[in-house]
Amino acid sequence: MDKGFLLNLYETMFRIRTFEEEVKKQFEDGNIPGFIHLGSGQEAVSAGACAAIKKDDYIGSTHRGHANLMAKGARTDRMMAELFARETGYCKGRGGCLHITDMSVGSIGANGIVAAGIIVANGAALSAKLKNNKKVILTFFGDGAANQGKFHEALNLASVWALPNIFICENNLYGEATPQSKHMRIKDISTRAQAYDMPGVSVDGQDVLKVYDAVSEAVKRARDGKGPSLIEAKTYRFHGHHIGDPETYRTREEVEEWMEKRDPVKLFKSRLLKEFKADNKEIDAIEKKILKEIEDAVQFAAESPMPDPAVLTQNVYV
Amino acid sequence: MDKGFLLNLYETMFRIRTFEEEVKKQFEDGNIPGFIHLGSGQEAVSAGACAAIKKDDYIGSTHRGHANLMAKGARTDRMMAELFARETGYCKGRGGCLHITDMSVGSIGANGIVAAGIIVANGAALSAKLKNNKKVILTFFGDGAANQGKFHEALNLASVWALPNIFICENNLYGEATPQSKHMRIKDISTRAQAYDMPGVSVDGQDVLKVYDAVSEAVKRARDGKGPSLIEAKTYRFHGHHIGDPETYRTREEVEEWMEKRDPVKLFKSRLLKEFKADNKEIDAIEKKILKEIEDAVQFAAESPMPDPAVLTQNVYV
Amino acid sequence: MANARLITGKDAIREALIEEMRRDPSVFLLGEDLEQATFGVTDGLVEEFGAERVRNTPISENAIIGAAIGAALTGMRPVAEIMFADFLMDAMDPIVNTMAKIRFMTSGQAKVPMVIRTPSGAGLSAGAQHSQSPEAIFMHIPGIKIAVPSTPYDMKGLLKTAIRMDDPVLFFEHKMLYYEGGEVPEGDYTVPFGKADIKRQGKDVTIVAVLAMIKKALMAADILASEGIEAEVVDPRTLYPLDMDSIINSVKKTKRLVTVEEGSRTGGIGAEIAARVAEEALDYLDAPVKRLGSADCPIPFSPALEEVMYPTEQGIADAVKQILG
Amino acid sequence: MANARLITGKDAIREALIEEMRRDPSVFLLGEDLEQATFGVTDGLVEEFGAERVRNTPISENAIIGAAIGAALTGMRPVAEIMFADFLMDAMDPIVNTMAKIRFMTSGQAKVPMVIRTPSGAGLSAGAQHSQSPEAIFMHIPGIKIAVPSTPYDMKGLLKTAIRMDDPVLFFEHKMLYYEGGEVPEGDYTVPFGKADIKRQGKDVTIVAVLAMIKKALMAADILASEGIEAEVVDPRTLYPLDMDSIINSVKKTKRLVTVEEGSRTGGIGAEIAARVAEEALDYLDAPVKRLGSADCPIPFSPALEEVMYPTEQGIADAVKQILG
Ligand SMILES: Cc1ncc(C[n+]2csc(CCOP(=O)(O)OP(=O)(O)O)c2C)c(N)n1
Ligand SMILES: Cc1ncc(C[n+]2csc(CCOP(=O)(O)OP(=O)(O)O)c2C)c(N)n1
Ligand SMILES: [Mg+2]
Ligand SMILES: [Mg+2]
Repeated sequence: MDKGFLLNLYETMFRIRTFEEEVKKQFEDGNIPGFIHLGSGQEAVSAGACAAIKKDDYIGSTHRGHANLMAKGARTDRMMAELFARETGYCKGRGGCLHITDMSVGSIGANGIVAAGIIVANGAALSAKLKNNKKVILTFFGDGAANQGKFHEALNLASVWALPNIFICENNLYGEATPQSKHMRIKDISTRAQAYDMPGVSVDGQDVLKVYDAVSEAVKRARDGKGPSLIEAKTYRFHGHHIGDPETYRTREEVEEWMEKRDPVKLFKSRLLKEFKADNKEIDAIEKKILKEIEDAVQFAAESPMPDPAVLTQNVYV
Repeated sequence: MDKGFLLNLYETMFRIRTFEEEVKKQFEDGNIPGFIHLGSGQEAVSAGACAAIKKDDYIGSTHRGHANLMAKGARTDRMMAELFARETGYCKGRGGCLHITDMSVGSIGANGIVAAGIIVANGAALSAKLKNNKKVILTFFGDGAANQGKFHEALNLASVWALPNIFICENNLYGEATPQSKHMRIKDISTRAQAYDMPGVSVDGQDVLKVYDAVSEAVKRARDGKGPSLIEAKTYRFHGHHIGDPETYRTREEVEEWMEKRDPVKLFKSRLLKEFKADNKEIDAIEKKILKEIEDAVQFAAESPMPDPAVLTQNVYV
Repeated sequence: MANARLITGKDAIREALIEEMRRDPSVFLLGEDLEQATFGVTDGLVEEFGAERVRNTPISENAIIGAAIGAALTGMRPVAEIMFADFLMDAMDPIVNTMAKIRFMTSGQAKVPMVIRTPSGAGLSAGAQHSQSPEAIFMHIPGIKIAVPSTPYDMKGLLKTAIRMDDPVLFFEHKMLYYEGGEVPEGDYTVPFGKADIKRQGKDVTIVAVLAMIKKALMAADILASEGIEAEVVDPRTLYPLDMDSIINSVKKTKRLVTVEEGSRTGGIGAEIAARVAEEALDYLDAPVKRLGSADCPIPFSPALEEVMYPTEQGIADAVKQILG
Repeated sequence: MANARLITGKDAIREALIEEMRRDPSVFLLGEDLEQATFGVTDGLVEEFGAERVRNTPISENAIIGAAIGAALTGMRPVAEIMFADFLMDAMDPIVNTMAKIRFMTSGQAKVPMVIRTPSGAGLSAGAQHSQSPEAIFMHIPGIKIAVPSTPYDMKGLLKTAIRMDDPVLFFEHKMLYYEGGEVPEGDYTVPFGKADIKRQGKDVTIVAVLAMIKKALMAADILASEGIEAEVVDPRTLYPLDMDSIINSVKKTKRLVTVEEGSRTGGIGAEIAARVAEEALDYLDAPVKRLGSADCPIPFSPALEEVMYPTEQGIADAVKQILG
C-alpha cells in the first residue's frame, strides 16, 4: 500500500481526534453552547470510508457528524467557528453541532433527527443515477438509527432502484443510554441487508484498513450500477452520548478497556510504524501540523464575530 | 382432524366469499358509498389464522379487513349495515369499509393507513403481557405494508419485548397497482423475520390448513412467552384493489388462472369431499344457511336508518 | 383567454407536469402507483418520459419525501406525489424537520427546489383517514410555500410556478376539483405565488375561501346577489406567502369578513386571516368576523353525515346575512 | 397551600407519575432512555416500578405511539414520552390518524386513555430540530386534548388529570420550566382541563400566554405596573378544551388583547384566540389585537440569534403600550 495514502489516513484520524478533544475542552470552558456529540473512538470509520470515495462524491451525516465531515475534507477552522456559534462557521452559527455541514465538499447535511439523513441520502444517489455521473454517496448512521422506520424504507427503496448508496452503520454499541442488546435482538446489524437483498458485511470499525476495503468494494459495486450495500462497522464512542452524559449505562472499565486496547488512532499508528515502516519523524510532523491547525481553528473561532440578529430571518426562503 | 372443525372452516370461508361478492354487487348497484377493498381469493388466510386463536384473543386489521373480521366472529348483518353507511352498522356509519370493526370480538380496529395497524397491534400484545392473561394478537397486513417504516419498528419492538404478536402478511402479490417485484427485491417476505431474530415462514395462503398449522405453532410460542413470529401467506385477490380498479397492472389470464386453479374455497371444498369424507348434503346445508344469512344481512342493512346528522360530533371525546 | 379550452382540473395538473418535464430535464416525478394513479393525474406519463423520470415507489412516504429532498439538494427538481393528503402525516418529519429547515440550518448552502403534490378534501365518502384538509397546519411551519388552487387555470399556472421555484412547495389539489372543468390556455403561462385573485367583486362583505370552497362561496354570492347583497370573493391562491394586502384592502372596502375553509375551523386558515385583520384593520370592521369550516370532528364515512360537515352555499349566505344584521 | 413545598417542574411531573403509578396498576411508562432520561424526569422510576412498567424502547417513535394506542384500547393507561416535541413529527400519523380518530371512527366502541408527555420550547441552543413549540398544530386536530402547564403546581395537577382522563392527551412540558421552582402540595390534587387560571388580575389589558411565556408575561406586567398600567395575565392551561369564556370575560373587562407564545406566530395559538375574540367580542375591543410569537423562521443554534426569536418581557410590555396608544 502506498505510504502517502496511509499517512493521509493517519492524518485524518489524528485530526478528528484532536479536533474532538479540543471541542470537549472548549465546551467545558463554556465557549461552545448547545449539545455536543463527539466522535472520539470512531475515527477509523469515517477516515477509512471517505478514503474510498472521491472528492465529488457525497456523504450524508448525523448528529455525531464531525468525524464524517472532516474525513470528507471540511476545514476545521470553519467547523470550530460553527460550534462556537459564529458568523464564520459553515452554517454561520445557524446549525451548530447537530447540523454542521459543508456542501462544497459533498456533505448533503447532518441531521439531528435520528435516521432522517438516511432517507435524504437516497435522493443524492438518485441524482447521480439520473445524471449518470457515477457519483456515489456514503450514508452514515448509528446502531440506534437502524431501528427507525426510515432505515427500513430507505434501504428498501435503494434496493428496488439500485441506487449508488453505501449505508454505513457506525455501531458504537449504544443508542444514547440504551445498549444494543436492549434495542434489538440481533447481534450483527448487517444481517438486515438480507431483508433488501443487498450485500451486508460487518467489519472491525477500529481498523481503518478493514473499513477502507469493505467500503471500496461496495463503492465499486455502486459505481458499476449494481446498487447499494450495507456495511456495519463495530466501533465505540470514548465519551458520553453528549458532553455531560452521566454514563450510568456503562462501566468505567468497559470504556477504559476500549480506550486502551481498541483505540483506532493508536492502533493504526503502531501499525504504521511497525508494519508499514513509517518513521517517527513523519508521524511527528503530521501530529504537529494538526495540533497547530486545531489551535489556529480555536483562535479563528474565538476571534470571529457573532451572527447579526438583524438578518435572523434570512435564508428561510431563497 | 375433527370434521366439525373442518366444516366450520369451510363455513367461514364460504361466508367471506358470499359476503364479499354480495358487497360487490351492492356497490355496483349504488347501495354502498366510498372505496371498497374486497377479500375474495384470500379467505383461507383469515379463516385458517383465526381458527388458531380463541374468542377473547385479538386481531388487528387493515383496509382489506372484511375477511379478518368475519373470521374472528363478527356479524355479517351489522357489517353490511356499516358498508351501507347506516346507524345499525358496527361503527354507526362513521367508519365504513376502511375502519369497520367490532371490538367485542377482539378486533382492535381496521386502519386505512397502510401499516398503521401493525404498530397499534403491539399495544394489545403488551396489554396481554402486562396483565399476564395469555392473550395473543394476530396482526394482518399486506405485502405493500411490509415496506412501511412502521412494519420495521413494530417487528423490532415486538422482538425486543417478546410480545405475543403474530404478524401475518397477506401477500397477494400487489400493493395497489404495484407488483411485488417492483416494490421489493426479495421474494419471500418471511425473510425479513431474520432482521428481528424471530421465526419467519412462508405458507401457501390458499391452503386453509397450512395457514392454520403455521399460525397455531406461532400462537403456541407466543402464549409460552417466546415472543412474536412472522408468517407470510401467499395469496391473491380475485378482484381489483378496490371496486372499480381498471387493473392495468395484471393480465386477465393471470387472474383467471388463480380463480380456476387456486381458489381457496373451491380447493377446500373438494378436499372436504374427497379427503375428509364430508358429504355433499352437509356442505349444501352450510352454503344455504350462509346464502340466507347474507341475503338477510342485505335486507337488514337496506332497511336500517341513516345516521342522524344532529349527533355528528358525538364520540370525538369520551 | 387566448388558446383556452375547457379542461378538467386533473388535466390541467397533468398538462403542467408534461410541459415542465419537456422543458426541463431535471424535473422528474416520484410517488406510489403513478402508472395507474388513484385519480389518474399521471396516467400515461411513463410512456412519454420513461420509468427513470416517472418513478413508482414502494409504500414508503418517508422514503419518498426523503428522496425528493436529497435529489433537490443535489440539482434535480423532483415532484413527489403523496397519494392522499392524509398520508402527509406519515412524512411529517422530513417535511417539517428537514425540507422546511435545511436551507436555514445551512445558512443558505442548501436549496430545496421540490414540489409535493397531494389531493386533499372530502366528498367521496372516503372516511376520516382519506378526506382531510390539513393545509392550515403547514402555514405554521416556516420554510414551506403552500399552493391551494381553486380552478384549472390556477392549478396549471401555480404548478408551473411551483416547479420552477427554488423553495419547497406543498401543492394541494382538491379531489372534487379534479373533475371540474375550466378555461385553461394551451402552452406556457404561470400564476404567481402570493397574489390573491378576486374571484368576484362586491362591496358589502369580503368572503375569503380556498380550494373547493371557492365554488361554494361564489354560489353563496349568487344567492346573496339575488337579495341585493354584493359579496366580494377573495381567493388567496397560496397560503404562504399569503396576500394579506388584498384581503385587508377588500375588508377596508366592505367592512366585513367571512372566511370559509373545508378543514377544521379551530386553528384553521381562517384563524390566521381573522387574527391578521383584528391586528391590522380592526377599525374598519363594522361587524364581527365570521369563520366557517368543519366542526371539531373527524370526517365520517356516511354521506348523510359527511354532507353536514362542510360549509354549504346556503350556510355561507346565512353567515353573511347574520353579520350584516 | 397545605403541605406545599418548593419543588421544580421536573420533580412535579415526576411526583405525578409516581403517585399515579402507585394508585393505578394500569398506568405504565414507555419511551426512549427512560432509565437515564434526557431531562431526568423518569430517573429512578424503574427501581420502584420495575422494567415492565417503565419500558425503555428502541428509537422508534411510531412504534412507541402505536404501542401506547394499542395498550390504551385494551385497558391500560400508557404514558408515552417523546424525548423532544420536535420528534412528534415522526409519529404524526398514529397521533393524528389513529389516536385522535379511532373513538369517532368506531362510534364509541374504542376509547384511548393515554398521555404523550413531551418537552417543547427553546433556550438550550439546541437548534432548529430540538427547540420547537408545535402545540398549536394539535389544536387543529379534533380528538386530542392538549395541556400546556406553566407552573410546577399546574404540571402536577394537570398531569394527574390527564392520566385519569379517558381521552388521549398531549402534554407539553417546557424545557426551561423543568428547572424552575414553585409551590406544589404533597399528595393528591388535580387541576381540571378547560379552566384558565388568571395568573395576575388587571384592568387595562388582557395578556394570554402559555408555558414559559407566562413568566415573561408576568415580568411584563411588573414593568407595566411600574408605569401605572394594570395587565391581566390569563393562562389557559389547556389548549383543548380552551377556556374561551375566561379569555372573553377578561377582554370584556380590559378591552384589549395581547397573545404571547413561543411558537411561530403565523397559524399559532394566538391566531385562534384572536379570531375567537374577533368573532365573539369584537365590540368590546378598544384597540387592535396584538399577537406575539416567534418570527416565521426555523430556530437558530447561536444564542445570539435564538435570544431575539422569542417575545421578551420588554417586548410584551412595549406591545401593550403600543396598543394602549
Ligand atoms: C427521531 C429521534 N428520536 C430520538 C432522538 C434523540 N437521540 C439523539 S441521538 C440518539 C441516539 C442515537 O443512537 P445511534 O443511532 O446509535 O447513534 P450514536 O449517538 O450512538 O452515534 C437519540 C435517541 C432524535 N434525535 N431523533
Ligand atoms: C400510508 C399509506 N399510503 C398509501 C395508501 C394508499 N393505499 C391503500 S391500500 C394500498 C396498497 C396496500 O397494499 P398491501 O399492503 O399489499 O395490501 P392489499 O391492498 O394488497 O391488501 C395503498 C398504496 C394508504 N392507505 N396509506
Ligand atoms: Mg450508537
Ligand atoms: Mg398486497
